[in-house]
Amino acid sequence: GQKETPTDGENDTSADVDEDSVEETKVALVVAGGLGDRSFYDSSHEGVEKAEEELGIEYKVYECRNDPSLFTDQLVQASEYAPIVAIVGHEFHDVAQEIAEEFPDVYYIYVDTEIEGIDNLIAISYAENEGSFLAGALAAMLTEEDSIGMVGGMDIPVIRNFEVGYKAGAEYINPEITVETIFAEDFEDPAKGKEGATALYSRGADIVFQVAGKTGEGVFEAAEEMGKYAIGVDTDQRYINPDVIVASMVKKVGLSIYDTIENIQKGEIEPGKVVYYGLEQDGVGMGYGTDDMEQFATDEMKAKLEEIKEKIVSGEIEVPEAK
Amino acid sequence: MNSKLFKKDLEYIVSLVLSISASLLIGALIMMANGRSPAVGYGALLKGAFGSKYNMANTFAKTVPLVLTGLATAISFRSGIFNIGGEGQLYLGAFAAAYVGITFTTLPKGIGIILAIIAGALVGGLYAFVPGLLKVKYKIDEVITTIMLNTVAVFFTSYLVNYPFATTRGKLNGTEIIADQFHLSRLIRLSTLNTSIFFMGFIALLIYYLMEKTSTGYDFKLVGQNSLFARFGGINDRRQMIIAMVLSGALCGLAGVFEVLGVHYRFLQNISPGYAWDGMLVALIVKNNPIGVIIMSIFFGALKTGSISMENATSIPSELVLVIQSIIILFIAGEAGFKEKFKEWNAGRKVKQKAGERNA
Amino acid sequence: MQEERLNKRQVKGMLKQVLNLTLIQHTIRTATPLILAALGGLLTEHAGMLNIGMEGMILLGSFFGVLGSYYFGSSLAGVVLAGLVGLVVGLIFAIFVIDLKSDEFIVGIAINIFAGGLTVFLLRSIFGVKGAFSSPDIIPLPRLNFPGISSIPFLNVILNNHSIFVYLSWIFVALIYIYLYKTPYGIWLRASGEYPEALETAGVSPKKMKYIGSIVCGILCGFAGSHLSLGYLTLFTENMSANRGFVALAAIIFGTANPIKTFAAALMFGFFDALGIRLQVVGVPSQFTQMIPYVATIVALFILTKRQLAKKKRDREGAA
Amino acid sequence: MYYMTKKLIQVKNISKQFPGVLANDKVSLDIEKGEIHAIVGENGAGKSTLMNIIYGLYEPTEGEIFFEGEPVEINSPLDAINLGIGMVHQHFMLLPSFTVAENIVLGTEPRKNRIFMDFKEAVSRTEELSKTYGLKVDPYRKVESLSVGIQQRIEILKVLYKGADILILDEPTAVLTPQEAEDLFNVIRKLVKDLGKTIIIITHKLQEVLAISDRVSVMRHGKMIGTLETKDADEQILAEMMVGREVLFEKLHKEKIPKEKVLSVKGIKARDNRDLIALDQVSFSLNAGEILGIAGVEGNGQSELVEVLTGLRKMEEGTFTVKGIEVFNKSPREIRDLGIAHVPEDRLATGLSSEATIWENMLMGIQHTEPYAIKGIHMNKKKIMERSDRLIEEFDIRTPTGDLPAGNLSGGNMQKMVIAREFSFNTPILIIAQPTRGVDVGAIEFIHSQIIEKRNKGAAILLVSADLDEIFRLSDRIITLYEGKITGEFLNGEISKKDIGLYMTGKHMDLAGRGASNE
Ligand SMILES: Nc1ncnc2c1ncn2[C@@H]1O[C@H](COP(=O)(O)OP(=O)(O)OP(=O)(O)O)[C@@H](O)[C@H]1O
Ligand SMILES: Nc1ncnc2c1ncn2[C@@H]1O[C@H](COP(=O)(O)OP(=O)(O)OP(=O)(O)O)[C@@H](O)[C@H]1O
Ligand SMILES: [Mg+2]
Ligand SMILES: [Mg+2]
Repeated sequence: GQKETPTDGENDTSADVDEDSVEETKVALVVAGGLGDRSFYDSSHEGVEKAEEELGIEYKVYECRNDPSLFTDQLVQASEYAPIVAIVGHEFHDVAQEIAEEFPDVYYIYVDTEIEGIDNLIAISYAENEGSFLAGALAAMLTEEDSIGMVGGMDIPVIRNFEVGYKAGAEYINPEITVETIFAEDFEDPAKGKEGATALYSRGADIVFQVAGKTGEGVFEAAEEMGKYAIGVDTDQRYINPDVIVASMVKKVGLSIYDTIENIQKGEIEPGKVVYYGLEQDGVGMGYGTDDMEQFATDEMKAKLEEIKEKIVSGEIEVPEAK
Repeated sequence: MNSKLFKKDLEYIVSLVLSISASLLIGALIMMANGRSPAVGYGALLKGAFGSKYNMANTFAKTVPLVLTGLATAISFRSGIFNIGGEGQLYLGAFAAAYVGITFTTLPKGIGIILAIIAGALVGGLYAFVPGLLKVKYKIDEVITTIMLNTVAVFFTSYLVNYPFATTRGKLNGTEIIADQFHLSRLIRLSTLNTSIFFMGFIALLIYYLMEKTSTGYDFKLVGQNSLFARFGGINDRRQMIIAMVLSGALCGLAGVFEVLGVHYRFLQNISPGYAWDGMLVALIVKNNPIGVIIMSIFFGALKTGSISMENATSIPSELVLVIQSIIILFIAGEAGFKEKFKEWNAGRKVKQKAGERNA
Repeated sequence: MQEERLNKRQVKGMLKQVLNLTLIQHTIRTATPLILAALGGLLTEHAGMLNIGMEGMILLGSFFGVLGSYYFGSSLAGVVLAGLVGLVVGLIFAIFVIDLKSDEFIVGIAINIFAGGLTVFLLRSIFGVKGAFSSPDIIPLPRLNFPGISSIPFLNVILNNHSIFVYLSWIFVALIYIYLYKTPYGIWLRASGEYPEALETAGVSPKKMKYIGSIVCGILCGFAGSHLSLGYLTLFTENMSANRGFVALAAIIFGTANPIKTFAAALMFGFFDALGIRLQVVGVPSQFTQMIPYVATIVALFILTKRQLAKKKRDREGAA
Repeated sequence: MYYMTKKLIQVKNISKQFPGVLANDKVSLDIEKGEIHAIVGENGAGKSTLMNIIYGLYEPTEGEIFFEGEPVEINSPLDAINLGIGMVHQHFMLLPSFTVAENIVLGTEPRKNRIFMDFKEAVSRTEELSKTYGLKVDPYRKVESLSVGIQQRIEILKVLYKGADILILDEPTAVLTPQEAEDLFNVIRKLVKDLGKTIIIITHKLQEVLAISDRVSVMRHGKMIGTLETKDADEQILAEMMVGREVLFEKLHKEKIPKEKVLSVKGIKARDNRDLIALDQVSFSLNAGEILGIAGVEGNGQSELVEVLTGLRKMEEGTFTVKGIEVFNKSPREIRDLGIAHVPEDRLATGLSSEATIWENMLMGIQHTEPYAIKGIHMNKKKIMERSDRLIEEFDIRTPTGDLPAGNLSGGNMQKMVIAREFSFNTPILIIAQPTRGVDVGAIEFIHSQIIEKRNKGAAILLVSADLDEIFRLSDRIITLYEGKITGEFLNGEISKKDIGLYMTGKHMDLAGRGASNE
């Protein structure tokens, strides 16, 4: 039933959900790109997978494969399938608002946005800059050359937000440090990522932070080949190559989606608000892999990062933000 | 006299239908090999493409950029100049429309939209003019220049929307939203189908008329078939080629304009998933026939919306749909060849039969 | 005055940062897949067929290279498998274009779509992953070191320690040049594109030549792909060919299908790519640096053509 | 086989069906060893098709071929070559961007170390052959830069290089000057007499048939009409067999027309495609009601002259005036508007689009004018078709409908289509190049009579032809062109065919010199 009178109370909504969960609550995951990036989208997928296991939901993934003509279609199909739709990708900015109004009974969990004021849309925003601040600080502590780098997928706002945080973090540890960034202008060309990283390494950097999707896979290869180090992004990527990936800046997309689904089920959400996942909320942070991996970050470094984190949370350190 | 031609058209349609059926059959085999039911798969595909008013609207929404870029290809290829740069022209045209939509916010609706359309067509046309001129004046291959210019346009607009024209609201790599009066209205709830389809229909008619019914269309065609003959006959073949190129660029620019005015309401960094390439494919398959472009665009639009529904409904992975789609394309491309081979084989058989009769 | 000098020094410093030996290394590495594919493509070009399916052929090569290397534990197996798959696709291209007289553009596009779909599908159904596949079990192609030149600093940096296909691609340039211009078979191949009837009446089947050209193109594109996934990188990701097939096509047209000129065009492309990445570091926006190879190609074409026209004019005036 | 036979090749009941056309209909033909066998027939009679079947290029729909009494399957030219059959095709089979030597050895190249092309050997073999048969060529030159006469030589050398015993020559003389044709016949005679080769020759020139062949076979509408000993034949008999009715070789009636100068050419200088001077200080004038023939060996500037006068080529110096209006590098459109129509020498390259339909081809040049374009925009299909159908009828163009692609027409009918279009414009000036190249006798008669009719109606006609007979038959006045310069001007009747040849080859200087020394 579409275009019913909009529900105005929380009770109504939760009643709706309860009705559905007589059998099983369904969740649709809509991603702008495709799964398999071993970072952002895969992380969101982990969230719904976990929800399937632990909350007993049933889910379906709708991939748009970076085709903007599919954004609306997939979102509509997802909304017709499930009462909870998780949307992943800043590309949905306009479409999500439009469709959310059309399906007032569906809860939308929109990751990576700051849209406010839509009753059935929960916006989740990550402080990439805060997480990257830690990554930069760690890189600055690890580097032996006082020179570090970053390979970005594209010169776009989301990626620049990583960049400013990274740089600020590094400079917090060592104001004299050199931080250079190269944008591949492509999220799907690992060869380009490799060349970018190689260029950075041969200019003296010994740690490169990748924020470039599949292009970033090439960064790890360059690190391995040149005997240098890399920092992963979004998920804990150490497993890809624990010898060169010293740590990852983790954006807990999956976790936040899982939490939100759980909260919706419990009826504990404040619709129309932006939920910030910064260091304070543990929405971003550092990943050091599993215990069987060699740890590059020493305990002191980790402690130092913990200290920085506290300072950021308390507001003592102010992390810059990209426009 | 005319029945002969009609027979030829009919033959073409029959063999086209046969080719498509054959490829769908192969697709069915692939699905079965993967343990899926082709009946369910194709059922979902058909339902997804035409199952309801909403689905049909989606299918038709997809045809707008295809028809425009398809006609753009048809016009340039028919004139013997190969515009492969549609994608770049589309990007620039789209940006131009967005620029108009965010700058001239006080214009009244009609004028504003027309201005945006003109701006997009103009920019797209100008961007095609460059390779056209290089081709005609310096004989620099237009295929290579247009391919290069595609990438240049994509990067250039990417710069524009990330720096000088970046939106200040939301983490989005796009321009600001165009003013309200520039929005083309949507026609069916939830679908992006909008009034641009009427513009498209009008433009398609115009182009069809130009290509098939006017002396200028004749000039284009004959320049493409034999430019020396055209020059001999008094056509300014070089000018004609440049005009074809600019017209083609303008159409691609328009495809971009309508994405902005009708679908996204702003310019987005990756606004086209390769519309111009799909349009080119459509035009090539129907041998640059303008009516064919429209029909084939609907077919491709249906394939796209249908395959998404099929993927969602049956969990037949969309990659498989791509594989099937490529086989369909191959079979349509081989249509004439298959027909010929069949005729040869048939003729051979008849002669052998005859020889057999004689011997007996 | 003072200021100007300072600026000059600054510019010099920037140039020094940008122009160094790693630039040349980068150029060579980036150009290699282009060279391999372009060498194949120029054969079909000579045989009268424009192959825009190279993009898909490279992608298939990348995938099957990884597949072969992973399953047989040998990079050679990967290369062979990639070559075989290239051969099959080249054969399909040939059957449709030559025998069924299909439009080569359409067949090329179909191959590209097919490759995009199939690799992702197989990635999921064989390796159970999406997006990317990397594993220590993928055996990369060997790298070569020539001890003889390792003591010469300049040559050592530029020529040593490349993946084997880098050197092979240079050898292929020479071989294909000799094949095309020094053997009867090369003449036949070129004749099959220029005027097939002439070749046919001379008793050689132009169809056969076109098939050979198309198949060898498929194999070389397969090699280009396997180099990308086993030599340049050691992994497969979706769409990792990233338009290299189209750039290779541009190199062919730029180099007028002459192997040496095409080789030079591919190197030029690699050079501008390398330059672009380095210019970012000195502050040029990335969108512009990434544009450089493409703009440079057009500008270079323009200058070359103008020079040719001017030369023609000079010759004429000299003659008159 | 029990009996010895002289019969080298026997073709039995060969049929060839093309889509819509039965090109050969149960054709039988015997070729004897050591003979020169001519084959004649109208355009589209199926001569080339038959030869292409013998050479393995086309697969017959039915029928058999015997070689020295044995049935053979000739599936490809290679099979034919292996049987010792060589063929010179009606259209050149030469690779323009390759050298003469490369073209001659194509397919069976001499080799070094088994895989490498031996260029030196190719060159020396070419030179050797060239000497043996007196067919002069430069082995290093690229074919694209050579005249058609030379290209024809290369074609013959190609066949001889392959060591063919049977030579099929499909219209070898169509593009040759009389002198070149005579040279070719000498070579042919030598091949037969001294080397025992067998020749099959197709030609539309009946005098040539009578001059060179031992036997002649006539085809009509895909059928073999009959074979006769040449000594029993004459032009009249052959022509009748060809067209199936009496052909009148009428004397063309030329009316006297008052002279008025309509075209005057002053000091034109232009370059050819290779940027060499092709026309140098060419001046002449053309009057209404006259035919001015330009005689010259091909490649001496005729093509360039026509192109300059029709706006297809730029001139460097000079000018020409059309009815008092001066023209310097105007576009073809502007020149057409001044009243010049043009029948180009190469109909396929310049005169038509083979993809386009016949009516579309007929429309070229008037597509923007009323009543064919309403307001210059909308094509008036009805009027266009009416006109096209009328022209098809008037000019006897053999086609079921004007709606078919022009490429489906036979060469002669294509030519009639081009002439029909250009003549229909009723311009005061006509520039006509090679109007009957590769066209059969019936069509030649028709085209000639049309040209004369135009003249009699007062048109000024510039006629360029490599066929001297044609020049002499039609022209009122003749000028000779040699190396881009005008070497002589004569009224028809003032000079013999033989003497004019000296002007065409630049040897008139010798003549003048000799004359001087005689005195
Ligand atoms: N590199 C090649 N490129 C194209 N075709 C080739 C090539 N190598 C061999 N062929 C094909 O193989 C066939 C046999 O080749 P070729 O004629 O050289 O064999 P051969 O009998 O060894 O010749 P020769 O006696 O001159 O050494 C040829 O018809 C040719 O079409
Ligand atoms: N490849 C082909 N496809 C279709 N029709 C053809 C083909 N070749 C020839 N024809 C048709 O077959 C008939 C015989 O053609 P052919 O070339 O044998 O005639 P011809 O006697 O050589 O004429 P000409 O004197 O003009 O050379 C013509 O009607 C021609 O249009
Ligand atoms: Mg013919
Ligand atoms: Mg013939």
